[in-house]
Amino acid sequence: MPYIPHTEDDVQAMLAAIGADSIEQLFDEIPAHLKAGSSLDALPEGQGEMEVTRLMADRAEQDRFALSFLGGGAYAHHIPAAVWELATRGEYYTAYTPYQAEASQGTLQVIYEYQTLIARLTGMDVSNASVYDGASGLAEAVLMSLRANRKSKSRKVLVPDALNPRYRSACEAIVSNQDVELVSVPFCTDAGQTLVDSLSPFAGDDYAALVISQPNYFGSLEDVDALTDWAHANGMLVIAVTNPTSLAILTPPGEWGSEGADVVVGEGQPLGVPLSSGGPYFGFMACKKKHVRQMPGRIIGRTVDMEGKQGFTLTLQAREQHIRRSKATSNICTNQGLAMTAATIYVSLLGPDGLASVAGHCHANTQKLADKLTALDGVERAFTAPVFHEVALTLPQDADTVLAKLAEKDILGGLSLAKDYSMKNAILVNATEVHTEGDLDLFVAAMKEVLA
Amino acid sequence: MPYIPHTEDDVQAMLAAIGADSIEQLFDEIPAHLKAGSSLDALPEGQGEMEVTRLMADRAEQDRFALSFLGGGAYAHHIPAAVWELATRGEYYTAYTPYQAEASQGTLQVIYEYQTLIARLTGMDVSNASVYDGASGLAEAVLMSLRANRKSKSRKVLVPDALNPRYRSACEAIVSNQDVELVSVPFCTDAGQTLVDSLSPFAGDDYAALVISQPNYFGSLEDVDALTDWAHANGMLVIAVTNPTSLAILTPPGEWGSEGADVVVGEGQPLGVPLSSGGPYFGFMACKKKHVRQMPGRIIGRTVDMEGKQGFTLTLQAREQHIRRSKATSNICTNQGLAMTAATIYVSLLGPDGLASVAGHCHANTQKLADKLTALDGVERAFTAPVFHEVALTLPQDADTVLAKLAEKDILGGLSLAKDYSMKNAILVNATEVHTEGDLDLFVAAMKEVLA
Amino acid sequence: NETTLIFQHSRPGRSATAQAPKPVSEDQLSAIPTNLRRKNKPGLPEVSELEVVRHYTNLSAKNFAIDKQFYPLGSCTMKYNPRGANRAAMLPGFLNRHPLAPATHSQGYLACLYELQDFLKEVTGMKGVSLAPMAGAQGEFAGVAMIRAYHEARGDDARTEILIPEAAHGTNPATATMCGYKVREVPVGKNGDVDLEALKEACGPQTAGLMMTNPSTCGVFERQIEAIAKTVHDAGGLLYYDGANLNAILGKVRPGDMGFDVIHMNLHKTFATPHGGGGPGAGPVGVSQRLLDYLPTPMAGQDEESGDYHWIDTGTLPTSIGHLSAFMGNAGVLLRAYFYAMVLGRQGMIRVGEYSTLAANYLLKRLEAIGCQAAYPERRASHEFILAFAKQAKDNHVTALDIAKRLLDYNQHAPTIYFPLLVPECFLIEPTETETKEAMDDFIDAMEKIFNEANTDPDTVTQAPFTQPVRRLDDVKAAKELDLVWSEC
Amino acid sequence: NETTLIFQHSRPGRSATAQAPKPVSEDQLSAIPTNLRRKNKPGLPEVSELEVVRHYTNLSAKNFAIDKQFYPLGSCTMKYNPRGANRAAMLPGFLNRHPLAPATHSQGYLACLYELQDFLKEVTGMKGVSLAPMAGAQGEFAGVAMIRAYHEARGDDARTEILIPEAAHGTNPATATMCGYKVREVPVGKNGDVDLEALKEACGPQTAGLMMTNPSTCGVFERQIEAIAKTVHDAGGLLYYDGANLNAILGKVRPGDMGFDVIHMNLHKTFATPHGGGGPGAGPVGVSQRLLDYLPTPMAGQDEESGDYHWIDTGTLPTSIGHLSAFMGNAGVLLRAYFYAMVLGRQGMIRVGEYSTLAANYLLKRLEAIGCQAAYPERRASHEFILAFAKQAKDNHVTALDIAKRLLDYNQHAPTIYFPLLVPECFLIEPTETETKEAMDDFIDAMEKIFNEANTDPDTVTQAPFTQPVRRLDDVKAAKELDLVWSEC
Repeated sequence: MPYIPHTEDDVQAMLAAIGADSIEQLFDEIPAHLKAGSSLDALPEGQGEMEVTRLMADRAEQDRFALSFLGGGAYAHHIPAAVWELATRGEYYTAYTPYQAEASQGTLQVIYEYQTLIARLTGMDVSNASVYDGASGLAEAVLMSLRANRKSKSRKVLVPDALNPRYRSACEAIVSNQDVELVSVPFCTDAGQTLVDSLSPFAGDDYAALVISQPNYFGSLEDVDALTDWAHANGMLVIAVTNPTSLAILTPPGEWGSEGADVVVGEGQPLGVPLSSGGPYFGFMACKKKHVRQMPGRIIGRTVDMEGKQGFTLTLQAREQHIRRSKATSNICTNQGLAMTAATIYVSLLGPDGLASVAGHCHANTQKLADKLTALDGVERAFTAPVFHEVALTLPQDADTVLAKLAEKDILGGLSLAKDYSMKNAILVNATEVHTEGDLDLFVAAMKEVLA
Repeated sequence: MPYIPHTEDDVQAMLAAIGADSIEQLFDEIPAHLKAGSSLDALPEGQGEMEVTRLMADRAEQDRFALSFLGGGAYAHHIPAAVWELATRGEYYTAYTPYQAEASQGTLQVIYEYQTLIARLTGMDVSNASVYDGASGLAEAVLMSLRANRKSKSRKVLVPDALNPRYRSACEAIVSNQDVELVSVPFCTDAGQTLVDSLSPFAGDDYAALVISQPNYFGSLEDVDALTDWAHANGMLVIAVTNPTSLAILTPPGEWGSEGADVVVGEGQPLGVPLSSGGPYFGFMACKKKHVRQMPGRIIGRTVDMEGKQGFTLTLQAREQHIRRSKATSNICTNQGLAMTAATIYVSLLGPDGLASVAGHCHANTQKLADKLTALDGVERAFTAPVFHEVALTLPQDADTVLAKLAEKDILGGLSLAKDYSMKNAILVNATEVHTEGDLDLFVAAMKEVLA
Repeated sequence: NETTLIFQHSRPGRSATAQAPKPVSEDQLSAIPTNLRRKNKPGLPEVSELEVVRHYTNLSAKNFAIDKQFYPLGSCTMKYNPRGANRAAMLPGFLNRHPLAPATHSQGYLACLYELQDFLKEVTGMKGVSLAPMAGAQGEFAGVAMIRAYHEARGDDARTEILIPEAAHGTNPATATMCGYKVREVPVGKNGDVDLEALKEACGPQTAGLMMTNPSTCGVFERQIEAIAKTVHDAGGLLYYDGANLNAILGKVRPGDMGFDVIHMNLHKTFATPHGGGGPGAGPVGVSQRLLDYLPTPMAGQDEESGDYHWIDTGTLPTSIGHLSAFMGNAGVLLRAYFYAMVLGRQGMIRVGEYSTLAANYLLKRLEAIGCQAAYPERRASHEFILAFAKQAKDNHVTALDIAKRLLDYNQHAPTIYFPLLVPECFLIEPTETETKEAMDDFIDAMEKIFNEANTDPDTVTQAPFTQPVRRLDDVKAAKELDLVWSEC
Repeated sequence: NETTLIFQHSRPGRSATAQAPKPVSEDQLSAIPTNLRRKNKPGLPEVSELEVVRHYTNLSAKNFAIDKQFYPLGSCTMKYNPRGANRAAMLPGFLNRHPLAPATHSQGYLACLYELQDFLKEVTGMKGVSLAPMAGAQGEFAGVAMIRAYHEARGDDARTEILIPEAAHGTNPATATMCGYKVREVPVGKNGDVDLEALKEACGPQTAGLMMTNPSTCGVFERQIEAIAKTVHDAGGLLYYDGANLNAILGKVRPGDMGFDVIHMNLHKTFATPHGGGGPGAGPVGVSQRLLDYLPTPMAGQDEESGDYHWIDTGTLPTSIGHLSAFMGNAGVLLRAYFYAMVLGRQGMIRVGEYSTLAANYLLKRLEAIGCQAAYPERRASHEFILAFAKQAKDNHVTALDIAKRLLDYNQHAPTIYFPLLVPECFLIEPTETETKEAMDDFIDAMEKIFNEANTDPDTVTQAPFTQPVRRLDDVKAAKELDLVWSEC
């Protein structure tokens, strides 16, 4: 019996101790006619690890590709081998929520270290232990801003159109149930940026918060100082959505404008988490100290034991669902422990200079790729704003068609902007430190062929 | 500096403590003119983990194949994921020889468990902690037999021609330096077995031991009872060379004939160790209790600590090189710790029934493959003897040519017997539990095409 | 030194050099406006690779884990996490697959998802399944959001209340709130079953639905489930099944057959994916016919003719409650669950319910025999059961918390304590089907020893643990003097 | 219970079912004659998958390891083992490659080997390298066997003796014996250098060669190496270099340039491959021009025109000493070493010698400052050094063994003790280049505390360790009442 240890002797001994004749008898409280559907006829026969591994290996093989320049919120980075060799140690991998703090100091200390590094990377005072992903993190931040902005009675939040559309839709799906309205802020179609000018129509109205994405979905860098100061001047909180890699070289949200952002969220995947089809990733979430009691999610604190020795424990649980139930800050009851553990190890291995090198290479490679591609006839940058590590390009042909032709050459050449922005000929292209000069040239050569 | 932690401050502080001005000064005892060659100009620039990993991944990719039926001493088996996830835990992977027993009980207990399971699998009294591989293990067994056979003064050992030729040549390379002679015993070219009849010419002469390979290189099963009894009757020790998987269903050497084999060696690779281009594998080595002081290699014993608690420690070290120096049983000073750890975990996961199932499927699949292949025109079994999981076949064409053509189809279709046995048209084919019916059929179809 | 933080190993200029690309020149960054550039480098650890490996290896030793200990945490289903599932999910083809890769380069992955959806439908008796939710709580959210979408689509907008039995997990009421509902709690009777009369009174035109789990968090099967379903349905509400306890009934009775309209499953419980120190999980949702249109996207679909797989997204299912994540949820968890389901197969799934129930009933009877008080002694245990230590608390001033802490000294992870809230001084114990009888017997021995200590030497229990990296921690100080990030000074 | 053996978890009929194929029928085995079939199934563990994972996870915790502790085991070069090397060597293409795969399906692997051969030639200053030996001791064997083959090929068969300095590793004399030579030991002077006069006397027409390491096991560089080489060569012998201490001189001075004819390297030391609890290692050999024809096979060769790689075997090199293993040695170790060499590159290799020497000299000076007695106080340390505790042994009856055991209580792995044999009560200490100054400072603190304990409370030292899974073990009982395999009764 796969994964079940009991021998026939064990079963008989256990039944004897229970005083039951059969296992089936243990289910005698279930009305018999309800059991009819449970023969599970549609399930296959069980197979061994060998057979299932081979099946899955064959399928994994199907999905391999030669080169990818897909970004859009998930990025390919070098992940040191140590990261997952450590994170999948059974002690991390098979532990649960550290309810028994004394027997969970490993996990608890890792989270405390994680909170510290997120706070330092974002320039904020405090961090939680992570949420599901960047997009759901934004939803939590929006809900949090309604609670935290005491001056506002609004259930409306300003959200730029230049935000990742998948963040927008996930956020909408989550917060709309509480009658929260996400109000669109257009972007400058020339610069590919959200301009303070576009915000002026909203001045004087009551919004709980302004969302600022740095970089935005087009990879463009926003004038975050001006946007932040505008929001604060208009009584709104600022919710920053950021890429963690970029924070090694970009101004951290805590230093935006004169007061800094109030809440920062983002997708943690670039910090040592594999692309892995979209998850498990983790959303990071940090805020100013004064808002900490409005922050959802697990939070770890440092304290002392009865002998005065340093230790770590779950804290501020009064915010959480298992204590506050319907009054909790959120229904979230886990974090993305394993991914967050990996990120903590990743950042420790990279350090401030290493992460800055990664960010720098991402930027430089993307610039170089954009230069090489725009050297092709009819390929142009879609916008004028400076970018971090992703760039929108317009092609002389239909974007979806071009991408499909590239895919036939086993090159995943970027994301189409046709559906989300009605930019039929535009694609979003990303390069990171994993791309060599040769990779870029192969892509450019393939693009040239496809466009020819 | 890759893997070196020192900052400039550290270096200055250390030099100050030493009282040296520079690192170079620490090498002032080395004659200056000897240092000339050490700029290592021919070495490449160092690269990051990312670059080297990609290079090696590209190269590993080059060596992949669709299907393989190669055996000849190394066999593809399913290896449970738990085996290497556990064996590469830093505690096993980065520990050294358990010189400090109190701080090495993990490794020591694993070895004790390993010794136990090897003894039980082979039917012998004792086992060492493993040697390098099966072939070098045979060389050690041959040298051991000279010491252990008190009745014999011979430096000659009988070795069947049907033994794996690579074992023969490695053994020769090692023992010939001590003027030990390996005397050939021919095999029956009809049966593919070593017959007692072929041994009669050697009766009455002084040989220290007879080597018996079960199965032999052709996969054939020898009449081990008769061979063992013959050797003992003629004053020789019996050195068994066995496949450990086969021992789950075949008579263990300890029960061969009326007295059993004296020394057992073999390649441990089939027990959870990947093919990995030939190593690291491990050689297992077991013997009767009376010979234990002649056995080379590390041996672990169970004892008690000063409080009477069970513990494990290196024992019988008086046999070993670090104590006995030129009088040691061998110069060996390590075992194949990691591979042996993996094997212990593997055997624990499979258990007696699981290992018997593996052995059974290997045999059944090989039989089935032989049946399918010999259904092709001109393909025949080369020998009449029953086989375990490898079979010699004669082809209607030159074996090397056929194998090369199969390789072009990305199928590694077996090993040629042309060079080692002058059987120009013969190949040695192995199937194990990893081969599906579909795999066998693909092979047969490819063979059919090639022979057409 | 034992608890040195990674930050305390930091030395300016030290680095794990092999891991970073060579620094870029300022010139290569010239396109980024200066005012957007970071002024000071972030205070991240500057440490060597060996220091990182050693630090996190040593830290890991300070955790209990299934791979090390019996971990009978009630309602958490801490069963063995197959290592083969980890290897399969970490195959390069899966690991490097971008979530937005085109369908041409996703057939392998989609095939696994599509089959997993089918397996989960069969196991739960539901008509449709979406794998999108990233955790149990998000599955709950999706479930209640679908109930809301259903009522809204029918213009039935007077339904503002969700009913929840008082023994429920805290996530249930919190989820109802997140979906904009008011919560009304329904009492539970002395035998662990819902107070049906109270439920009938609570139901009405304002009832959007009822959230419950069965077996309940009381560790018993709700015998009146059909009457409950009828009551709620008659009032126009829908029934939500919290899959927390699905392990107990796998292959015995299906939520769909009990009358539930929507269910979430915890793959990190029932399907043996690792808990990872608190996550990630995955919380797929299954629905009956009437909620099919509202399932969260994306889902895996298959073209009947070509056999090709594709994504079903809001484009093709515009009534969907939408996306709950940027991409499609916790893929790596889903692949592990797929592996597990494939290894177990039909017979294996049925055995899960059988043997987890056998284990729980055995452990309960043996613990009763050494003097433990069952909360529902006349009931069968499901896959878990409740013990109440009110007597010890009164007689020896030894609380459930004390016993839990002392268990750690016996190398046993403590069960869930003080939950459900309605049983004072309680343990919720769940051994799962993957633990041996010997492991349970060791736990029983430890409990027996602790009972003796409680009588003869209560301080040993009330001051426990003694053998862990720390003694009991000052939680009050932690909450009052918030220290959530480390600072050098 | 803590030390339960896996066999003691066994229960008849229990199994890790997912790992085995379904049983075959008797019919499928009918081709195997009954008398060759096993009568009783072997007494292997019958346990569940979780039991195996838990057992070996918990057992692992009972080891010290580089990943957990400072491990300054002299002459063993316990440096950091890069995790990236492990991942690279475990790539499926390498892991599944059969050792006898045709060259068409081996180009990737052969390319790595060919380049590694070249790297090792450059690093050692030798003319040819074979990667075949599976361990240092087998490399030694290959080296001496080549010396023998060389003399034999010249008909110079009166050479029956190998000279070995008395401080040498035990493998040196054992190897000479395995190659059929007699061993003559050469004394070492007070300053750690070989007694040159004694060497001159020992050399003669019977001298096949000299085996030595430089820096020597005394932890100092042999300054007369040129005179030694000349002496041996003049007598017609060859010089063998034991690569045990190569780490100390990487990028500073090369064995080939010192006059050695043959060398073995320990990749598990110098090239950072893991020691794995005692193996596997790899012991490539390098040779000067005159031994090129005798290198063990197989080796990787490259066709100059096509750039294709191939195997060089006894077919093309018939004078080779032959094969030392069934296939071609410890490939997985070689791949890890290749990874390490590629990451380090030229500069990195040079740094190894520099920083391992810096660390050793720092540690020596600091330990001297707290009262430790250096064996060769007037000498530079190489990458390792010897301390002598004869004074403590005399004054406090605290031996080197006692200090070593007490170090374990301070979470420091003990250095090598009682080696080399010529210094009584000694430690041989090797910190390596990958340990931080702080790690060394912690070791120094521990030593200082132990010295204080030796004065004030010697029992704490002589009875140590107190914090390990076991106290000191009864080695005499272990050797006298041999218990090498477990039996149920």
